[in-house]
Amino acid sequence: MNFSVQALFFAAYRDLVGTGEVQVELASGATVGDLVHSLRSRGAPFDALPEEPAIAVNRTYAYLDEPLAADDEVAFIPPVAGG
Amino acid sequence: MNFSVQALFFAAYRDLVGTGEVQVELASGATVGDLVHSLRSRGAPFDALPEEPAIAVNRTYAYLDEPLAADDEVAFIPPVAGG
Amino acid sequence: MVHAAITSDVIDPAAVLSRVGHDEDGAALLFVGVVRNHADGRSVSGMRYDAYVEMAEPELARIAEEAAERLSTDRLAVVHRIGELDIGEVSVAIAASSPHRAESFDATRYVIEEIKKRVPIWKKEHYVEGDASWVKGTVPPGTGVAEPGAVG
Amino acid sequence: MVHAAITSDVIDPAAVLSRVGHDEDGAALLFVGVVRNHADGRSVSGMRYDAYVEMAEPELARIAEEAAERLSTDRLAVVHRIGELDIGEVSVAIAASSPHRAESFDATRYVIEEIKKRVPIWKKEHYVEGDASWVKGTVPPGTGVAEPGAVG
Repeated sequence: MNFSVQALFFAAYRDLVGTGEVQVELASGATVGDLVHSLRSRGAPFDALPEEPAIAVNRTYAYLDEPLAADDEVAFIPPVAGG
Repeated sequence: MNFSVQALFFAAYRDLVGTGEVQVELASGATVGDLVHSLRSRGAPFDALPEEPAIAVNRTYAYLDEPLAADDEVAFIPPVAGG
Repeated sequence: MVHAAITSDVIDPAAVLSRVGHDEDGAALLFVGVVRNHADGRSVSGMRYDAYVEMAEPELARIAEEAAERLSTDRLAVVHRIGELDIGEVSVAIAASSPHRAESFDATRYVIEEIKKRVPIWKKEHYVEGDASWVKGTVPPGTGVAEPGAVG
Repeated sequence: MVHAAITSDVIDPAAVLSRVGHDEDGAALLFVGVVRNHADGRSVSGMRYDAYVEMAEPELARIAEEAAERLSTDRLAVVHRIGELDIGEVSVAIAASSPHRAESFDATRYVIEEIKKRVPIWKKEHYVEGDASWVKGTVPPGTGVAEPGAVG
């Protein structure tokens, strides 16, 4: 069964894709890596995202093999530069 | 020829000798060590001073073998504890 | 009490310092990060700070708690600014106090180093020439990503 | 401009911090030393600071200049209080600013460590029980004296 998650883009990634937020529908069992792949295969501008970006799922850093669930908040995190 | 210097006492040393300042007459060629010896040989309360105290001559730290001159300001410096 | 916040208001460093201190403490330390007028040889006219606020605030709070553990007191406060900042404006202020000074130095340093590594905040430099660019950052730990993902 | 002073007035740490800072600087640090309510397991009610002011002020200025060299800026200020202080009152405030943070941390730390080693200042702890004693100090370098001279 398919489910959808919310992808968020910040800073350089937001500039790159031209939006801060996209809904993505994924197949059952999809991981963070699958979401990245699915977005990039939409073509421009999403194919400009890195193949292996840093990701946070529900506001916690996550690995690319982490499974996703319905309504997860999946943030694409460019290299951070606070301070 | 004799000359005199001004000995200063601070903090614990001042408490010890009961005064902040004493004029001391010394023989020509006298060193810091001679001044300390001369003062201690006056007896109480000066004999309570250490044999080898830290000393500053004219506001600069000095060794016990440093020669003194007329009107030098010779400070007896207890272990310091600023901050 | 440990305090951590992201704000779009001007930061008053003295107010952050006043959040720490205790009769048991002999030392207090305040670190202030400021927007400077140069970077990598270029003249900078200002800086924009963006954050993933919903995540940055709890991440900042976690860092503050970790630092408080090193400090062995709960007298630690950190405030990070977001938005458009001029040269000389305060981007971050961190204060800590402890019975002895070593712990305050250590905890304050820890907070600023960890902010730079882990908190989802980004900054865009505006140059005097009129252009702007995102400051090269650090890939946060915990993502399995070793190198900054090449963009494009 | 490097600033170093001994004062019998109340120290305002924010005023010391405001002596540093520059458009080129991305970091400022403020260290505050405070009279705490305990020492070596005893309850302290206050502290008296004495100084050989005529020597302490130039010695403090020398330390500030050395720290400014480490800092590679002249944005460094240090003020040390003397007289009778209550718990929580500021005994010393040290501020530094620099383009990058490491130098400000290093310079500030240097100043407080050197003050404790070299500046002719002494403190007498007043205990809650009513007695008082001089705080065990450090023999300054440059005197040839290795150990604290035994008194008595």
